[in-house]
Formats: sequence, C-alpha cells, structure tokens
Amino acid sequence: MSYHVIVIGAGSTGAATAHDLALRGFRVTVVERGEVASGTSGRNHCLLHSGGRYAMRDPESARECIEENMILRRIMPEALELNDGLFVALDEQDLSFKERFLAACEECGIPAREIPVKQALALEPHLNPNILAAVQVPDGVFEPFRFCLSFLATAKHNGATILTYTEVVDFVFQGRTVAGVRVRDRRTGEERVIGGDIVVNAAGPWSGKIAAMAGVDVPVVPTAGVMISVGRRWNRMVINRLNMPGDGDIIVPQRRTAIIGTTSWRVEDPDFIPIPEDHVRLLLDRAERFIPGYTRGGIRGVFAVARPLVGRRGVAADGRELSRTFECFDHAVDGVEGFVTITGGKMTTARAMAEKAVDVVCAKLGLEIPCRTREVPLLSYRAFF
Amino acid sequence: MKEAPRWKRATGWVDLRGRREGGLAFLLMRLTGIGLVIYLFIHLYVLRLLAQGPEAWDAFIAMAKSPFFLALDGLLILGILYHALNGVRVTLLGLGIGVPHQARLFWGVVSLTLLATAIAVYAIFAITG
Amino acid sequence: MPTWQLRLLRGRPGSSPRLETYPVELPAEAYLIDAVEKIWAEQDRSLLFRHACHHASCGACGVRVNGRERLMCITPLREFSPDRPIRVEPLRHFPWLGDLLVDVSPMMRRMAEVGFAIIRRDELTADRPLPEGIEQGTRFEDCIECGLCLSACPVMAADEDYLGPATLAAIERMRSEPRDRDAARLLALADDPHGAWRCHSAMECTAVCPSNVDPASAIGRLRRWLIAEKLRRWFGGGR
Amino acid sequence: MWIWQAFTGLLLLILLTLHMVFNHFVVEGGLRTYRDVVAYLSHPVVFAWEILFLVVVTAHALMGVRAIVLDLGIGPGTDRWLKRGLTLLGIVIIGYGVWLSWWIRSKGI
Repeated sequence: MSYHVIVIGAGSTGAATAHDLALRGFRVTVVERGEVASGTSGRNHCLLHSGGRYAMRDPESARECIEENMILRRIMPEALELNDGLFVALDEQDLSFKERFLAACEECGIPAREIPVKQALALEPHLNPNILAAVQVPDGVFEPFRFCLSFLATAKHNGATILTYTEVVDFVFQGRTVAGVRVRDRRTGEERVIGGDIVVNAAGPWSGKIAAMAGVDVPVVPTAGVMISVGRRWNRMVINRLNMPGDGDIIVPQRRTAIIGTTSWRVEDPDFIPIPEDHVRLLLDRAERFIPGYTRGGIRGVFAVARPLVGRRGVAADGRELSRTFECFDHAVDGVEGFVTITGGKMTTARAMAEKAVDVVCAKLGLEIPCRTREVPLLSYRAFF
Repeated sequence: MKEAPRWKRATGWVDLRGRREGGLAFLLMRLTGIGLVIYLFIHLYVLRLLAQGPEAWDAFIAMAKSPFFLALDGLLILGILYHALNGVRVTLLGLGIGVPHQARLFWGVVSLTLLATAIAVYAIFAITG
Repeated sequence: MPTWQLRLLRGRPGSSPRLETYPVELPAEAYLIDAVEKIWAEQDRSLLFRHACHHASCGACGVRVNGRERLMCITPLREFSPDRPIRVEPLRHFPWLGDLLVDVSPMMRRMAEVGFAIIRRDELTADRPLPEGIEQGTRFEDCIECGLCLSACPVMAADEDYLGPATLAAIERMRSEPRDRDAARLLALADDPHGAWRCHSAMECTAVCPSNVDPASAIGRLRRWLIAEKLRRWFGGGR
Repeated sequence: MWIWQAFTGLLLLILLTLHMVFNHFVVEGGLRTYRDVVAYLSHPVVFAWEILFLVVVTAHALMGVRAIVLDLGIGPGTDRWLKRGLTLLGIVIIGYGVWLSWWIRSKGI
C-alpha cells in the first residue's frame, strides 16, 4: 500500500495522527507552519486529565480522558509527571458537590477516593488550611512540547516526513477531490505542491481557516484561556476545585513552578491573543484562595492560547458550555472528497483523536487496518532530532 | 557544532558582549596568562646577561631602576596578582565550591589585586628612590 | 499603551544578516515573546522564531536579548524602556537557520547520548507519605534543554567538540542517580579533554540558566568525583 | 590537564612568593647585583627551589598555551604535534635555565 496522507499541523493531534498513520503503514507528510507545538498544544496547561474535571458535566469527555490517561502512562512515561491530583472543597457550596462528584467519577471509571483533610494538608503543606474536603484522582502533568515530539519522533522512525516552518497556502483539487496542498517553505520563501491521497486537517483552532481554504465549513470555536506561571512549586499534586469547571480553578505544578488557569472567552483570530488585564487579576485572586501567598515565588510568565472547541447546532457558543470531546469531519458530506478534519478534544485525548481520524481515513480508502497506538511505546522525544 | 569560521572560533572567548563577571574574569585570566608567558620568555632571555659577566648584568640592573622600567614592574605585579588570586578563585569554582558567590569573589579578587599592587608599587618606588 | 522598539536580527543563511527595527504596541505587563509573536502576526509573516510553551517549560524560545541569553517567554517588557531599542538575536554556537531560528539538533543528539530520562524522583515527596498506588513521586528534570548555557559559554565559542554545560550537567545528574544507565561509559565521556576538564569556569552557564540547573556547580561536582575516582584507583585500587 | 594546571598553579603561589621575596623584597634596592646573584645561587637549597620554580612555571605556562591553542579548534592529530612541540620547548627552556643557573653558581664556588 502506498497511499500518501498529508497532515496539516504538528500539534498534539497532528503528531498523534502522523504516528498512527505511519504505524498503519501509510506514507505520511506533516506540514507545520511554525515550530512543533507552537500553537495550542505548546501553550497548554500541561494537565494530564484524570477526567475528574468533566465527570459531572461532560461524562463522555471524562471517560475519554481516564482511558487515554492510562494509555499515555504506558506509551510515553518520559513526558509525564505522575503526581496525582486533588479536588478540594473551599466552601460549603463546593462541599455540597462532593457526593455527586464521587458518584460521577465512579460512573465514568475514574478511580477517585476521599482522603482526610489532615492527610491532604500533610501532603500539600501550602494548601489553604481551611479546605473542607479533598478527593484524590489520578491526574498528572505532561510536557506539551515533548509530548508532541515523542509522537513525531516515532512517526519519523516509521518513515514519516515532518516539514516544520512550512505553511499551507492553498489546496490542489482534481475536480471536487483534494489532490494535495500548495505549501510555502518559510525559510526559503519557495512554494511547491505536495500531492496526496488524503489531507487531514489537524490545525486546532486554525482548522476553520484551513477548511475554508478547501471551501468547506468547520464549526470550530477558538476559545482563549489565560494561564499564569509562578516561580515556585507550591503543590506536588495537581490542585483542582471541587465544583463545576470554572475560571481559575486548577493549579498545575511543573518542575519548580506552578501554573494557575484558566479563563475562557471566544476570539476571532488565534494568531495573536492580547491578554485581558482583568483575567490576570481574577486568576491571581483565585490562586490565593487555594494557596495563600501564591505569587510570593514571583510571576514567571503569563500566556494565553485558544482551544479548538467544536460548536454544535443548538448550543450557545460559550466556551464552558461546549463539550471537550472531539469531532472528526469527513468533508465528503460537504461535497469535497479526500479531506478530513479532526478537531476539538483535549491534549490528553490526542491519541484517541488520531485513532478516530485514521479510522475515517482507512474507511475512505476502503482499508481495514487495526490501530496499534494503544500498545506501541513511543520513542524518546530526543529521537526527533 | 560547526557554525563560525576558525578565526572566529579562535577569538570567540574575547567577545564580551552579553557576558558578566565570570566571562570578564576568564578573559582577564587569559590575557594576563598570555602576558605572563611573554614576560617569562623575556625574563629568561634577559637573564643570559648573567652569563656575560658582572659588567653586562650590573649595567642592566642600573637601567632596570629607571622609572619607566619600574612602572613596567608595577604592571607585571598587577598581572601576577590577578592571575594568582583569580587562579585560586577558579580552582575553587572548578571544583564546584562557592559557585553562588562567584561574582562577589571576582570583585574581591579585583579589589585585592588593586590594593596589593598599589602597595607594591609604592614599595618599589620607595626602595629604589 | 507604550510602543516598544524591537531590533530583530533578520536574514537567511547565504546573505548577510541585518538588524531591523519594529515598533510594537503592548502593555508593560506583556513579555518579549508576545512582542515577537505580534510582529509575526501583524507586520511580517516571514519572521522565523522558535516558541512553544510560553512558560519556560519547553526551552524553545532562547535568544540573545541585548547580547544576553534569555528565554523570550519569561523576559518581561517592563525590564526595558520604550525609548531604547531591545535587540534580539539568535543563540550562538548553533547552526543558524534564519532570523531568530537556530538548529538545536547537535545539542539534542548529545543529550540523547547521555540518555538520562527526563523524569526524576521528586525530592519534595522524599519524606512524605504518598497517595495509594504511587510508589514514588516523580517530576521532570530541571533542565529544559534550551541551549542558553551553550550559547553563553566562551569555551563553546572555540571548541566545537566540547561536550558543553548542559550535557555535563546531565551526566552529573545521571551519576548522582544512575537508575539503569551505563554510568561508566558516560563518565568516560566526561573524563576527557573535551569533557569536564575543558571548562574554564567562566560561570556564564549558571548565570544564564533559566531553570535552576546550575551547570557550573554540576561540572565542579563531576570533577571532584572524577578526581576521587582517580585517587582511589592509584592508592586504594587493590580492592 | 586541569588538575595539573591547578596543582602547578597552587605550587607557584608558594614558589613565586619565595622567588619574589628573596630576589627582590629582602634585597636592598630591590634588585640583586651580579655578585649577589652568584652568592645567592651558591646555596644548594636556594638553587634547588629556584630550579623547581623554573620547572613548575614553565609547565604551567606551556599548559596554559596549549589550553589557548586548543581553542583554535585543532584536531587530535594537531594536538599530538602541539603537545610534542610544547614538551620540546619546555625541555629547551628548562635546560637553558639549569645551564644558566649552574654556570652562575660555578662562578661562586
């Protein structure tokens, strides 16, 4: 078989898709206009979801998260900090969610258990001593850049070609079928055509723009969020607020730093996102409630990025209301053959997104090749270089 | 990691742009080192006069007591002191001792060098004058 | 909102690079990476630069800011004055690919040779009870492989075969916690004229390190250990 | 190499101090006359440490030169020749120094 699949985007979705395609024996070319993970994937909160965050409102997404969490632990241990997470109740209202939360976790298959407040405070001495309850879940932390590099390194090892600093400028059609892409090498400025049998659009919040180039519509809603990193690792585990997902309710530790996030608002252009000053104030205020004195380590960085949330008919496009699950669009239904978009989702579920997208690619080509990405351990990210 | 042409690599350590105390200390160490090697050769060459008998040597000694030569001696002492004191600093740092204080140690070395040189120069002129 | 003057090194291999000035309007709370990204988004789409995480975790956005090695993502604009241009140039001692972009693969291949896993035992949990199911707390190594130390090192400027501060620090990390690695081979790598002994203690690596690695001290510890090993071999070697 | 540079450096701290003190500081006028030098070197212990000083300072200097030349990015082959050349130079320097000191010393005995 020598079908050639072009993947647009080297974020987590594109990287995982390239890996899956290469493993199933496709000829693969990844085109990425910048550095690996220079879009949404890189500027991630770095939270390896246990699914606890979505258990109450979005059980479908929660189930995906815990399943993928366990798979990633097996296939890319090098890019993960396995440090667990705590959901803590800061007030009576939070506390009233506790039973519902535990039940929802159980329902979704998330191993969650309540631990005594005293034990939680012994584990996390900087935590607000007035917390009312603590539930422990298998959250973790990942390295977003190396997460993507691991997938790409393995894909490369299996024959994929990764073209960074290469931007898609147009689609090439044969009739109503996509036959390839016209790309510009941003280093030389030269343009050329790369021919392919299928093009997979994995451009995250930019996937709407890419799809528009091919004349189809993808209902992706770029929804930005702000995160703030401080120069001290206050917590060992990921600290979540035991409540419905809201602004500033997660503190993710990483190396000797901690990151508070996040907020949510819709943006038009994800290329450059100005950071609203009030979001920064809000986040720092919220962080203070979890860990008094949070900014004493000094603010290290403030950053924002757009999530690629998928809009659905009949749902108002407020970010928190949109599901965090993913969608794969075969644009044959829009009258364009040879073109697939995979978007939405979380970084934690990147592998599952890839599996879905490649299943669609196989179906389009009339192939039946089983997916093996659940079992195959990834190479070290350093093998990418 | 090939990048710069050979002449540029050879002089890369001279480039102080963006560098701080540690880089400056290293550059001065090298410059004084080169200076002292040159001095060593000159010194050994001059000592050959000793083999030519008392007249040659004592004539040289008389010349060496001129203010110009004494000023050069001051420069020599400056170089020796810096090289020696910073040598101690670098030996400690090279063994991972006192790394957090390296910049302060450098300024300590510089102050001590200047102070001791001032005393030495004063002494030289006092003795010969 | 203040307007900042960025002087970026522009050009491609084969032509001589030049500094070009770009005015960028951003609040003082923003970071240098925001300014460069904004220039790319709004003024010049041909600008090449590396970036990913924007919070000093990936190590991609290392450059020289007014001559000094920094990560753009944790370099706040408030450090500078809008009246004075901020000069941004690519890292030194790496193959240059254009504008602010360099090829870090030589360093990565060297790090791959050391092969230490990026995960370490979490020192914070050493004395604390761990949650059920977790035998050992883990966290990432401090080194983010950004290459700032290589760019700042004056020995690196001259000796392309020098292992470099990041790699030597990695070897020292591995020595202090070898896990399942082949320590002898790596220590032989360090015990070489182009290894730990090549360092001239200019201390610039530790001065520019954005991630608490302190390569200079690591090289010192590595040397102490190598010396002790040699003495052991000479005097107590019988055992 | 680094160890030897540090070791000879520390030795020099002592030897150079002695050299400076005895040749310049305790001498009236700061510099020895011909007669003084001859008398000075005729003492066997003095002669020994001045020779030791010569050897150590030469070694330190030439190792320093090699460290700087290494920065020219020379290969292992060139380095081998460099080491041989510097060793030869060192022997010549030390030979010259010993011969000179011996010659002067012989004038006094």
